[in-house]
Amino acid sequence: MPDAPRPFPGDPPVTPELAAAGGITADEYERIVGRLGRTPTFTEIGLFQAMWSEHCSYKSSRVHLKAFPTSGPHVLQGPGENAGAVDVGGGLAAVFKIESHNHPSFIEPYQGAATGVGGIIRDVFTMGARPIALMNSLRFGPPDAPRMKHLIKGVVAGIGGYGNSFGCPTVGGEVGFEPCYAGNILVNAFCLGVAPADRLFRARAAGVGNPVIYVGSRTGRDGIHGATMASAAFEEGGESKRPTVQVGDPFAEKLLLEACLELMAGDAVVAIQDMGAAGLTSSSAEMAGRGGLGIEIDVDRVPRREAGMTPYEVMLSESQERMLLVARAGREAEVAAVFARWDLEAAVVGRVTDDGRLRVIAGGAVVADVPVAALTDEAPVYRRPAAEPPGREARLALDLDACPPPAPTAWGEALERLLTSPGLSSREWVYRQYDSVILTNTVVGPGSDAAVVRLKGTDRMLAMAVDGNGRYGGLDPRTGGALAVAEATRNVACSGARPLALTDCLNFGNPERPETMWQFQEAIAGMSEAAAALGTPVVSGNVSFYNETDGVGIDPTPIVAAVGVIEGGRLPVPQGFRRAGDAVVVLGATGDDLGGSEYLKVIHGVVAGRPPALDLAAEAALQRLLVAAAAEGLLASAHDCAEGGLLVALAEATFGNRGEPPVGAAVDLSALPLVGGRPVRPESRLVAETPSRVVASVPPDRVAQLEALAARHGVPVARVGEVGGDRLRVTGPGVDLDVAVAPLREAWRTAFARMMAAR
Amino acid sequence: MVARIHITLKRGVLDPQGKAIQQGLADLGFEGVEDVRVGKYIELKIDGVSKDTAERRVRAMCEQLLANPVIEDFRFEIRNV
Amino acid sequence: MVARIHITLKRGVLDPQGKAIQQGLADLGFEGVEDVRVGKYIELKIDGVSKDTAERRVRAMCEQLLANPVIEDFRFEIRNV
Amino acid sequence: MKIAVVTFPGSNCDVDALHAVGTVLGADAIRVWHKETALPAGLDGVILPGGFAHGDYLRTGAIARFSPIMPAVERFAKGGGPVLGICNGFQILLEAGLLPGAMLRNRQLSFVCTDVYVRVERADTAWTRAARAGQVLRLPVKHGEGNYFADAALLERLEGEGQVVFRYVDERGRVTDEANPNGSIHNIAGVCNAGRNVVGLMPHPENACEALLGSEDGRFILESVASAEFGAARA
Ligand SMILES: Nc1ncnc2c1ncn2[C@@H]1O[C@H](COP(=O)(O)OP(=O)(O)O)[C@@H](O)[C@H]1O
Ligand SMILES: [Mg+2]
Repeated sequence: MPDAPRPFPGDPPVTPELAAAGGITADEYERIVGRLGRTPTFTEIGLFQAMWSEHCSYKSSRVHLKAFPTSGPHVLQGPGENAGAVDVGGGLAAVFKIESHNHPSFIEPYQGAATGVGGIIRDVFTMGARPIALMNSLRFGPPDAPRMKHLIKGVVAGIGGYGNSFGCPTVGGEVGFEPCYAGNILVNAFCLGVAPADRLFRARAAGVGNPVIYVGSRTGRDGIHGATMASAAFEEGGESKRPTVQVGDPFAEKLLLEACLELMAGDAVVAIQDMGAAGLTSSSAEMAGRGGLGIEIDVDRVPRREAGMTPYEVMLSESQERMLLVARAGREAEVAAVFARWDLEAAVVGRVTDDGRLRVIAGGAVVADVPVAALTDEAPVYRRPAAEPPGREARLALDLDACPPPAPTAWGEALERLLTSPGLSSREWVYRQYDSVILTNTVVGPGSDAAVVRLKGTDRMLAMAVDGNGRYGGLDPRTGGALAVAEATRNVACSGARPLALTDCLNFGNPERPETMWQFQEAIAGMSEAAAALGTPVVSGNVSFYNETDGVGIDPTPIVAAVGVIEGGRLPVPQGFRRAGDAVVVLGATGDDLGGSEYLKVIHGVVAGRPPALDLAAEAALQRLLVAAAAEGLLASAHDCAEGGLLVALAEATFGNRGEPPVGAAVDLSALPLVGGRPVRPESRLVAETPSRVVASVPPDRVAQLEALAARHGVPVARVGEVGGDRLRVTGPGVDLDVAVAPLREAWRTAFARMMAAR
Repeated sequence: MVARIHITLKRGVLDPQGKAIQQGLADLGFEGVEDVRVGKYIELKIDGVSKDTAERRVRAMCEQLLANPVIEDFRFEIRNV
Repeated sequence: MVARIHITLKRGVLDPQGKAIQQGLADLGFEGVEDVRVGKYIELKIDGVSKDTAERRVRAMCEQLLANPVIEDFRFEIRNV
Repeated sequence: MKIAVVTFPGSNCDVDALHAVGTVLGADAIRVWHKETALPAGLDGVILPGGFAHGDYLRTGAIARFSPIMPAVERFAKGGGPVLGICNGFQILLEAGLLPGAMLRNRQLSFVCTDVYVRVERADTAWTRAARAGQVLRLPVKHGEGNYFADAALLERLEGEGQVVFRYVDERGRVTDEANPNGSIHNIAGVCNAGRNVVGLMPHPENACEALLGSEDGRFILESVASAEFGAARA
């Protein structure tokens, strides 16, 4: 038993109350005292507060996350490292992850969102991958509130501000608005990088005596306790939690990236981890933990921005743009030289030890000395009580007869209302603020089902999409989770890419409420089933609990990003129609899936009903068909039917592709394939949100081939019309719509900007 | 009246801009420059009210719009011109 | 010593930020605010030199780096602290 | 043809310029670190690429103009060598006084990334030789400070001397306010020096050299110097 560490001069004595103020429960405190055999020092309790926080320990979610399928022949790295990785062929790995920065963004939208992007970028280049694409998923409350507009502007500017300056294109994302996010916005950021498949770096300390080196920006008092903030709900008077917001410096991150990748091209680095939540504490403890070793850190050697910081503050600071690495002994000078070239600091702050302890030294004395395992593997794991929320059945009930559909000729007006609603309007106002073309890889940027970036030097491209639907999740989290997986992968498949793997961000309310845990388990179950059925394992992810303000939680919002590959030098299939004369084809069957639909919300002001049922076998068949049809060059365009249903998908398909003019179409929906051949309400043909459907256009001489291929895959297919002209005409049961495309497109394109400008 | 408002980053908040300027000045050969901090300076005219009212209004403007209390401090003065 | 430097857009140069703030203030119900102009405020420490030398140096910093004479004016003051 | 691309700390379109000029156009593209004090010998052109040199802190280009490489770039320019500043590179050339005018924040105060149309006003500069005067090019812009400013006297001189090289226009080549993505005075998207060898523009030709990426119009600019056909015309 080593000597007990001495408190750092001036630090307060630790009591159960003090521990509780940092989120450690009475039970947990007892465990800590028991494990250490003594009262922890102030620095030590700080380590536990950070590492046992929900954010770092996943204590409420860990047991449930095990349900995800995480393996597959192409998986190089599943969950557990800084990011997941899959083999995409051509000798390359795609390394990717999504992460939330919800709480900081609500407090300071610009910096909160910016540092969210900075954090996820570091997670990816920590693995030795060069970031090549960013996406984001955003949820806001109703945008008519000035405060909400301020948040929207700040978040979008912050995401752009960081990614643009750092120099990684933001190629896609999604934005949603629901009342449940008014007090808890969601900001989820995704980053994808590429690395040689055989040169992934991991955060596993090795080699007793190896130096532990701190690189990057200096440490200040920023964000002390960000990890615990992300693990607590907001309350009235949450102001006191405010000074924890960090400021990002994308310029420093760019230098850090170049220096790290330059260093990682050699063999001086043994392990590396970014300093994210709980900074130096989590990076050192996790690296030591994964390697089954110990780490000793002398905080006096940590480069500081401010005078008088205590070891507690240094260990818990969440200053941005910093990394911790373990280098081979004797290579310290090489490391320092690389970082000096990029005007960055590198300081040896400690070494790897064989005793399995995290030891912190300050002023020459040991101020913390705890078993690494106590911080990591032995962190509490809770199987919290779960219970179905009361009153859910009432929300599922839906009286469609109270929602009469528009008259046949009024559908044009209904379509315009849908297309200009906050949920469906073009996101151009958002993505105009993001550099989507830097790095000269963006083949399909924002504005399509999936973004596509080429991989230079190979015959491959990567497609990616991020999706989620809080309304579905709120009504039925299991189906909502499955639908998120299905939509993200379907979007990828629409581009002709074979979906490979997923990353996910689970945004939920307070896990100490049984309803939240029920929703959480249900959503994971649904996602897992879908991921397994679609052959897309989950390789990384993030959980954000405590999205709750004044006792009101958000609807469960699982956000899923899917990544797929296009091989053989093929071009992606675009979303919009391209050539007059092409046949318009609908793949997949339509059902009476109006529950939770955008149509009910926008046209009738109703948010109710059961979300669409998902037939996983049908979905899998559709996605296989899309990939096969693209490979055979049968598809001129493909666009999935999502919010707003077939009608909105058709309209969007007429809006064209980047650099191409819009082109109209005439379709008749009388012969639409129906689920199980069962008759549907007339409006369902137009606006039901039955999943597993795609609007495609096909050269007329290839339609027969597509039909044959669809038959082989067991996917219903119907030729419903033809591309051409400058109008969209839709006829069929209960509909006689005829609108000019150009003005409709303009209304859709500018609706978001008008919404933001409205006072 | 004219209000002259200074908005500065709170002590302890990272100021990447200040850091870059300090480095730039050093590269230009300006020695011994330290602690460069960058803030905003806003001037505005406000008329038809008493100085007291102007003071109250400008404070409210700073609190509500001009400064971000999470990371910034403000100070201002009001002058007759 | 501390130098307090104000960098403002020249008259005649459009100030979109000022305009946006003016609009923002109007939206918040602050009436009668006019002529909002936004500039930069830089504080820096400079030590080990006489006040005269400091003055000369800070002027040079402004001319060479801190302000762009095509669009900006600067003024500064030096204080002992 | 031999083209140098200068990398400043925070440059992030340097790799794109190297890719376009080297891989796509087949020139000998050389990356030059800003701390160098000399350019490689036998250059046909120098590109100052886009990005956020020094984080764009203080003012875009303000700090980068003092980089050790800049005196060499200036000598090359004074000797008639073709120098192209793209976006942040344009801003650096303005700050360095190698091009006239200054850059303000976009009038909408937000970053803008979109495809724009620019009209080639003059085909008699080093970097527009491969284009026709009046030709309309589709190129992406992506910047937060691209609002070109010149006072009345300078503006008159620029227009009078034919130093406005690119102007934002609509698809059909008409100068309109809607076509102006940032509020630039006279819809100016790019200018040149009196010697017509130094050109700066906000749009990114290096992002528009491959049909796969949506436009090849950037070639009309880069090939002017990077291809043997046009680049050699200088000699
Ligand atoms: N926050 C955002 N950032 C970047 N692009 C976005 C964002 N939100 C939406 N987009 C883009 O706008 C388009 C439409 O988004 P969305 O309606 O969610 O598509 P889908 O229904 O196919 O998932 C997509 O191309 C998407 O990439
Ligand atoms: Mg889609």
